[in-house]
Amino acid sequence: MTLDLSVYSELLLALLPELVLTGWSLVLLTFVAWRHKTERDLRIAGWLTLAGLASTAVAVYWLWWNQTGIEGLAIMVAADDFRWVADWVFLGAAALTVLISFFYLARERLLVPEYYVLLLFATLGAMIMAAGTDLMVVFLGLELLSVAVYVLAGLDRRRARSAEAALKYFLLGAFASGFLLYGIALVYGATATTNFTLIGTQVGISGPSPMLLIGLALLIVGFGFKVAAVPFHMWAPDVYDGAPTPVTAFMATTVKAAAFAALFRLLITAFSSVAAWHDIVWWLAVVTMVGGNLFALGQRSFKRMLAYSSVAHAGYLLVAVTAGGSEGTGAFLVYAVAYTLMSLGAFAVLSAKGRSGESDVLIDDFAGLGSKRPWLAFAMSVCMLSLLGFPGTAGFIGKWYILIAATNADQNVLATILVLTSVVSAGYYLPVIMAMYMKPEPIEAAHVDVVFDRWARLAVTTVVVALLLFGVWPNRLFQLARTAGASIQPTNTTTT
Amino acid sequence: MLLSPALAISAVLFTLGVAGVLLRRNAIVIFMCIELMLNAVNLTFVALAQRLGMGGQIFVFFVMAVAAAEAGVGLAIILAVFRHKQSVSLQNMNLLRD
Amino acid sequence: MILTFFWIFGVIAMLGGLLCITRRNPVASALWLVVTLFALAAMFVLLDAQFIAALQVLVYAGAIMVLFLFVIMLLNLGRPGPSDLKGPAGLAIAAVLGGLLLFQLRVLGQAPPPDAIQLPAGTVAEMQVRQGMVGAVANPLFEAYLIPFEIASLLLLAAIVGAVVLAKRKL
Amino acid sequence: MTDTAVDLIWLAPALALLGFVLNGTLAFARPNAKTIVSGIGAGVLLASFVVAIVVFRAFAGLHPEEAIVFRYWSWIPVGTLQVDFALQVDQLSLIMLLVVTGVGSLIHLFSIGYMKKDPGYARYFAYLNLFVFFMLVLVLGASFPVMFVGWEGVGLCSYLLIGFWFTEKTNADAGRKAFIMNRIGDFGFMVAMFMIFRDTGSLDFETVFVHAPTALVPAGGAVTAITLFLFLGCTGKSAQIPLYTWLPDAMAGPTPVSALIHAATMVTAGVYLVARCNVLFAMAPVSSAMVAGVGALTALFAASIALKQWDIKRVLAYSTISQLGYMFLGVGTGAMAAGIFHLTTHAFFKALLFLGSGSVIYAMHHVYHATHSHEDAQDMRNMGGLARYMPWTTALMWVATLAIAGVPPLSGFFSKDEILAAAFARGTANPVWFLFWLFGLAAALLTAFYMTRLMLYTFHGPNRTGEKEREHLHEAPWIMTGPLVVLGALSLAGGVINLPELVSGNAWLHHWLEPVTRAGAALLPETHLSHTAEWVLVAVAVVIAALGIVGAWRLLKPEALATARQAPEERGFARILRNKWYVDEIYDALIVRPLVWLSTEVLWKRVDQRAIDSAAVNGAARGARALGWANRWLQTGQVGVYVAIFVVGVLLIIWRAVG
Amino acid sequence: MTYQRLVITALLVWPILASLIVMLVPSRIARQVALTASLIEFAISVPLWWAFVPSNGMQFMVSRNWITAWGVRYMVGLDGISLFLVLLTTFLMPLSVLGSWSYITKHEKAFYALLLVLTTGMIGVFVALDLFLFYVMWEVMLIPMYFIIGVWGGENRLYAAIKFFIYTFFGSLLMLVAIIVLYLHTGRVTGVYSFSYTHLLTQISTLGPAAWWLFAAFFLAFAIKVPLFPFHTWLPDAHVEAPTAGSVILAGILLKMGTYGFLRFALPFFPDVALNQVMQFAIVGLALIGIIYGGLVAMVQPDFKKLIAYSSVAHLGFVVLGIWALTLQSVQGALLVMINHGISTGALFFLAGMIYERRHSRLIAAYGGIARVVPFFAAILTLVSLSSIALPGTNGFVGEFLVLLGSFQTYPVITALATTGVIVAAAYLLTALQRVIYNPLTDPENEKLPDLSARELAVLIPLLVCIIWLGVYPKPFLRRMEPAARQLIEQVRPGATQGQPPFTTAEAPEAAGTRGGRQ
Repeated sequence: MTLDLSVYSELLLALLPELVLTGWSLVLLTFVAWRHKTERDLRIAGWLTLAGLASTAVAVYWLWWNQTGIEGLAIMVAADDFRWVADWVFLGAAALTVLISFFYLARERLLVPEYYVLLLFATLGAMIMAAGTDLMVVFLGLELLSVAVYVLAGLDRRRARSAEAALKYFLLGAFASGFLLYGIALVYGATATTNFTLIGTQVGISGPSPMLLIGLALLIVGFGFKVAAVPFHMWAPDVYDGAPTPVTAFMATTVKAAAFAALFRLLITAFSSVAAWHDIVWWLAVVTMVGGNLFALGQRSFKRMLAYSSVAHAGYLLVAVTAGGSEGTGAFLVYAVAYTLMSLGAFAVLSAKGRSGESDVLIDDFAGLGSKRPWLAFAMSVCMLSLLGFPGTAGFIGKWYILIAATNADQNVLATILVLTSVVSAGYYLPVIMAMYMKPEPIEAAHVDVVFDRWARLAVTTVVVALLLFGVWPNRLFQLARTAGASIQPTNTTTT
Repeated sequence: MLLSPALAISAVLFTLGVAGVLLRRNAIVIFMCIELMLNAVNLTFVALAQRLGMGGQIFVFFVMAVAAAEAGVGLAIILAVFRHKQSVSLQNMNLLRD
Repeated sequence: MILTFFWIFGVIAMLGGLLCITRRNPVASALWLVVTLFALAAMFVLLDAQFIAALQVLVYAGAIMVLFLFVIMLLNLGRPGPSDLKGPAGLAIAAVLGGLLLFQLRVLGQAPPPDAIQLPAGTVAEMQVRQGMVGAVANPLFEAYLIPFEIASLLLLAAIVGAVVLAKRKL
Repeated sequence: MTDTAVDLIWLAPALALLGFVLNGTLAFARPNAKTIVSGIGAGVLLASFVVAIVVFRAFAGLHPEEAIVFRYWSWIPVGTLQVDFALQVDQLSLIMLLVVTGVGSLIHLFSIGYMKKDPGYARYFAYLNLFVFFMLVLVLGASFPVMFVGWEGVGLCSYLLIGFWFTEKTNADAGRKAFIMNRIGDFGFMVAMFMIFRDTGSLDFETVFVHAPTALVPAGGAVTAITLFLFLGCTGKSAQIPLYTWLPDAMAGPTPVSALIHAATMVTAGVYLVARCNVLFAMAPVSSAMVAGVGALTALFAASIALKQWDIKRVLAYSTISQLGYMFLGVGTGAMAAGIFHLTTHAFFKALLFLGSGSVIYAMHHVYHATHSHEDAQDMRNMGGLARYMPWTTALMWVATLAIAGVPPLSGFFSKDEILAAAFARGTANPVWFLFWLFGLAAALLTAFYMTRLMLYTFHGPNRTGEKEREHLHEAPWIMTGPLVVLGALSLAGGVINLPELVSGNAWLHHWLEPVTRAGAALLPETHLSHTAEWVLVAVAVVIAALGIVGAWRLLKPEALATARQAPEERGFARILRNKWYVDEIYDALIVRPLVWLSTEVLWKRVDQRAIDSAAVNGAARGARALGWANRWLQTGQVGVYVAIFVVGVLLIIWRAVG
Repeated sequence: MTYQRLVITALLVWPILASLIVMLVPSRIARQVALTASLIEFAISVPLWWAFVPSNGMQFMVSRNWITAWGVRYMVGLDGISLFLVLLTTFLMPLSVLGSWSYITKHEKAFYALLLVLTTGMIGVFVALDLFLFYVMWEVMLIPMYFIIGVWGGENRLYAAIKFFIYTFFGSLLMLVAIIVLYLHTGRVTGVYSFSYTHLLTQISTLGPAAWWLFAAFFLAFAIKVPLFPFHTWLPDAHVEAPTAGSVILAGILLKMGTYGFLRFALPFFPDVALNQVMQFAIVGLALIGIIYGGLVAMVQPDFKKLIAYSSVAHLGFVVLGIWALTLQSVQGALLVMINHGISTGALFFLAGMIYERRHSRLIAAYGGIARVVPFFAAILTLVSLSSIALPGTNGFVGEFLVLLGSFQTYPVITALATTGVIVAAAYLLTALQRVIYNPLTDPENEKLPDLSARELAVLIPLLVCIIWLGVYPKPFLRRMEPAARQLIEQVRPGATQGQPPFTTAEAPEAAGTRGGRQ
């Protein structure tokens, strides 16, 4: 199915998933305005959210199934496999977040059904970012996502930490938006357009000017902030720490993946002929991997450790960005799937363990979990090993793919740094396993309050099964990633 | 004709915004400095729009929308923080740290 | 002539910005920012963006800054805080980093966009004459930029919901 | 297959192995079944001896000019390296076979009495049988590796038997020392094997010796290196300078063990090896001179130490070292037959001396046991005048003493004389041998002296055991004295096997060994001594021996001797001799301590723990963690810091972008 | 033929299945089930001994698509090199289970299940013919071992476990990059992207200078595993802290994965680098240092298990020396030393564990004079020690002799120096032996030590049988490994085995005493 975006009906079709999700969020908003008192309301809102996510996924799948493409220039939005796969990642992450939110909101007495509305808006923003082929769309998608997540981070405003997290995230986020925006302005100034393809064409013709390069640099800064790349990462540990754990999980996965998705599309379609960004991203990747891993090593708080670990993983993904091309994009998608799963799994288990924001859960607090809650400990172990990139888990496959992409792009040094920093990461992932299995619980009742409802259990089970399944049998995932990766192409500058 | 001065002024304003963020501790004032940065960008857009077409002006329109949205959310957050700390000074935002 | 005016407003804007970031009193800062915004609005007019200039005055200076001032007053911050400004070290850092940034951005003033993509001078002004001041902005907004426009609406909705969530009395 | 009794050769080691297995089992199952154990232990040896005689007769009947090799199974077959588990019967190995099984049988019998009361009786016989097995493998092995099996195996048994009474630390130490020093020698043996294989492509004796003259350059570096490394092996096993220090300590083992392993058989393996490789040594004159020189020096050096030892067994131990030196002088000179001859006669009289001293020690132990005294049962200063109580032992010991001192016509006279004559003769071709000969002569003087000293202090003069103890002194039982008598007879008449032509003998051993030594001898320079010269040499030797005996008799005063407890410290040179030239101390200070210090302080604590582990490995981990912790200085929660770093990042990125 | 087709897969799958079974049965019968399972595993592997045809090269091959996008295949097979390592693994596993019988007192199910998973990992490493599969297996075995050390280990177990893990992980990840580079290089040249061992071998000559880096990465991974000085410091800690079965497997099999890697990958992939003069001497020099250094440091260890650990460094030094010497004798010797070390050091660790169970001390100084109290223990310890110091007649000798003899042809001086290792070996092991079982019995606690039980004897006797068997009649082993060793050497240094007659034509009389030599 090929769509002509200048025709309204076909434009609507191209935006079907976003429209479905918008519709659902409005329905949900209406419901919330009407019923927002009890836990039951909250649960219903959650189910509505899940339904919304599911129907959106169906819409995505429908477009995908019909091999939707765009005729001519992709104005504002694209319709390609990359978008569909990315959408699924966001939707899946959001759905898993919802599953672990049920018991969490109830336990923390966060009877705010608007939470789900904001979650849907954030997901919508992420989808818009992945779809956007115009800096304007991407910017607005980013802001939609950000505004929703600012609020989500500060949702538990009874806790000072949550509010503080929201403030830090907001201030720094807005600050970074300023840079992103300036970058957009400069790119616009250098190319007279904000459309990716047209930028690519224009850059191909006129070559890089200082204005364009500064604009590009500032764009990378803006995205670097969102993905928490060093040195723009410093908000991440604090904000992850302070935000409610399911929100943290969402931030670490969807927000990051969305920013990466947009970055990929932008760099490949618009800036493939500009060599400068390779160098920038190369350094960014190195610093992020090294920094994230080293900083995580110094952590005793589990949640902060995961925060730094997510910084490190952003570094790995930046390697995929550096590698570029369809291999890099494919690697990104596979890794994004794996990372989303394992990161969500880890945060989910943490949310079961913790109380009031889980900021006080130290790695050693998991001591003895292995004998008291073997399945939970097992799930956590699988997540940790996957984060470590251990064979048999999806994390390994993802890392392998990134390495292949990097090596294929002759980035052997980068690949080597990646694996060396992975070794460092063993220094903080393993202690978690060590604590769970090799240390006795400090007191008999150390783990009695670890609660999990069946939906969270379902989420974690899904995560674990998927991690192991993709770890052993990744063929299907690869197919998706490869076709999706091939679907964004550098702009052909010779024809125009 | 006006483009170069506009870009220069906008760069100065942007830098002033950044410097303000670096210089201040009051969350609200920092937010205002960020608004200053956005306005500097707006100036760039408008100046460019004069030469490159309406796209720049449209963008300024959206920037204003974004600024409004951020202002709403941001000030709400600042209020929420103030409730806890009776202060909006970032110096006191030290619960979350390594 | 235009250029002179432009520079006058530019200097005002820059001075306003400088004072905004250096005044101890938040209210003073806010008011200096308003000065800058007005100066910018004036520059927008000079840059053939009268509609945007109007919006600037209405939305920015009018609505957003009032909101700021409102919050400052609400929180009773209308006098210089003891620690609003950082000490000499902070000033030095800000000056150095700002200076460096400006130094790096200096090329922007010297390197205009390539001529190939520039419209002939006066095209925008002429279009505004043809379509009307509002129409020149509104037409593309509802055609080419429809999607961003709708997204902006969602953004505002999300912001409203968020502000409500954060501000409502009880959770 | 020869279809004669020679084919039974495998029985000899197999019987000994069987004895080991049975006694080993009994040691665990029935440690107190002493009758069965002694029956098996001595029985298998006697049976082996019978086999040896049968094989010897059958072999002699065949008059073969070459060795008969029995290949049993392919042991290490890799490419060109084809090591079969094969035994080789030839003139040389048969002589060794007879000596080992013959003397071995006697010592086994002696042990039945000597070890009667020991709780480790079965274990003792198991070890002894195992020793004989390995010794037979050593002498019968048809290739270097098979010989090496025996070579190390006897070292193992020596280790086990020296440390037999392992609850005494000194005994266990002595065993370990013996093994490690032997290993140093084995290192030489192994390197020699590698070189032999490299140069000749084989390790079978036959092939090597046939190929050696063509594959190796005579007097070349390769053959010299090979033989020197082989000789290093010999110095370990046969206790020559510089690796001799283990042997005196080895006296910590039961005395029959000293007799069998550390006098009669194992320590002569080195001599056997040189004789076996006579072709190689003949091709390497430098090595031969080295062998002879080290032998001569050792003979003199060890004899000098023996002069001032008080422990009866230690005197004998140094005597053994000294006599082994003679043997090496012989084989180094190229007089293979003379060396083997001395090996044989030495086996007789030294076994006799050890067993005799064993009788004495047995008696002394008995005495001290009866009176609950804690005196040293082996110190000669505690003995004296034992002739009255132990007439048989005394008489037989005198026979052995005269034999070792080289008094004609006892066995030792002929063998020693032959070696010295050969050295002198070689001296006519190469004057350095005159020096060796002089050394040998001096050693002979000292030998006569210290042996007479031993006899004098032990058996003559006043008795110093003490009043109470004296009444318990008596002769050992017959099972112990019996073997002494047989050995006495052999010491007395052992010379007949190789009576020189000078005294109209037929030099039987010399001719018998000819098929083995011929190849080597052909490569040596022709030397000849006139009859007159030979007679003069004989006369010199006799005079020297007489001088030593008489000198000792006249100079030493057993009457003036104080018991071990009261004896004053020696002074001056005597003290140096008493302390064995301080060689142990020197080794300890120069090698052992530095090595242990190096290992502990440098390698382990500094290199391993500090440099590699602490600094590099943990240092890297700690460094990484420290960097992580250092992040705390930035991650202060202060947004201002974050923004500043953010802006720095922006600056850097713009800088990289614009260039 | 069914056996040929299924055996390796069965060997890989059965332990996993069995570990699930172990997890499901009640705790008290876990060890019985595990023993049965490991015996079944052994039974599956035993017919390999006969089914293996030495001259057929790689056999029992299975090849199935796995990850099609990258051309990853499930490709496994055995040749004369891996055969014995697989058999050693399956042979040691039941013994390890039996040896852990009373040592492991908590979480038995998990322990035995992990042991079984470990089996799969180890066998997988030895049979993998696809580098992806190899890498996966190489890593997979880390986790069970990590748990075995970390959960059931001694006092300092956490440190040891994480050190073991990170050390190995460090090396293997660099290898991972090298594997990928090799894969892409081969793919670019041939157009066929595959991780297949044989496929990757085809383009090694076109690697150019990159070969150096790739070799370095492979080398590091394997050198850490071996462990070669100076990458060895994880070993003493891991060995000392691991429970008996852990130490046994660690020493017996895991270390062999490193030397196996050298043989299978590092050398054939990068012959030019490996045989570069400087590189060659650097590596052989490290092996030499390992031999001497390991021995000397072992000599002064107060802890018995640490002593054995350092002795492993020395032994594996011989293996590396033998491998790099690349003569038929030395390579076969190295293979034998690998087997021997598994048996002897395995037995030593079993013995150390048994005495530890009685007395709860690993310090040599805690013992002394116990030969009289525990004669069986003393006798077996003596025999095993002798095997470890390569006394002729035991397995240790044949291997070391071949290594040294063969290496001498290539590196005379270094080999001669390495031969001094036999002296050092005697020094450290006999000293320890003396201080444990000889000397005066001073500590009254040692007076009542019970001697070895029937179960413990059942663990040790199979090992003793192997010690003697391999020492006296190693031919069946040599015969089976010869063609593979020859092929490997030819691959790395063509023509190196010329003049070495192949096994089948070698004059090798079989039956004892039936054939004499010429007269």
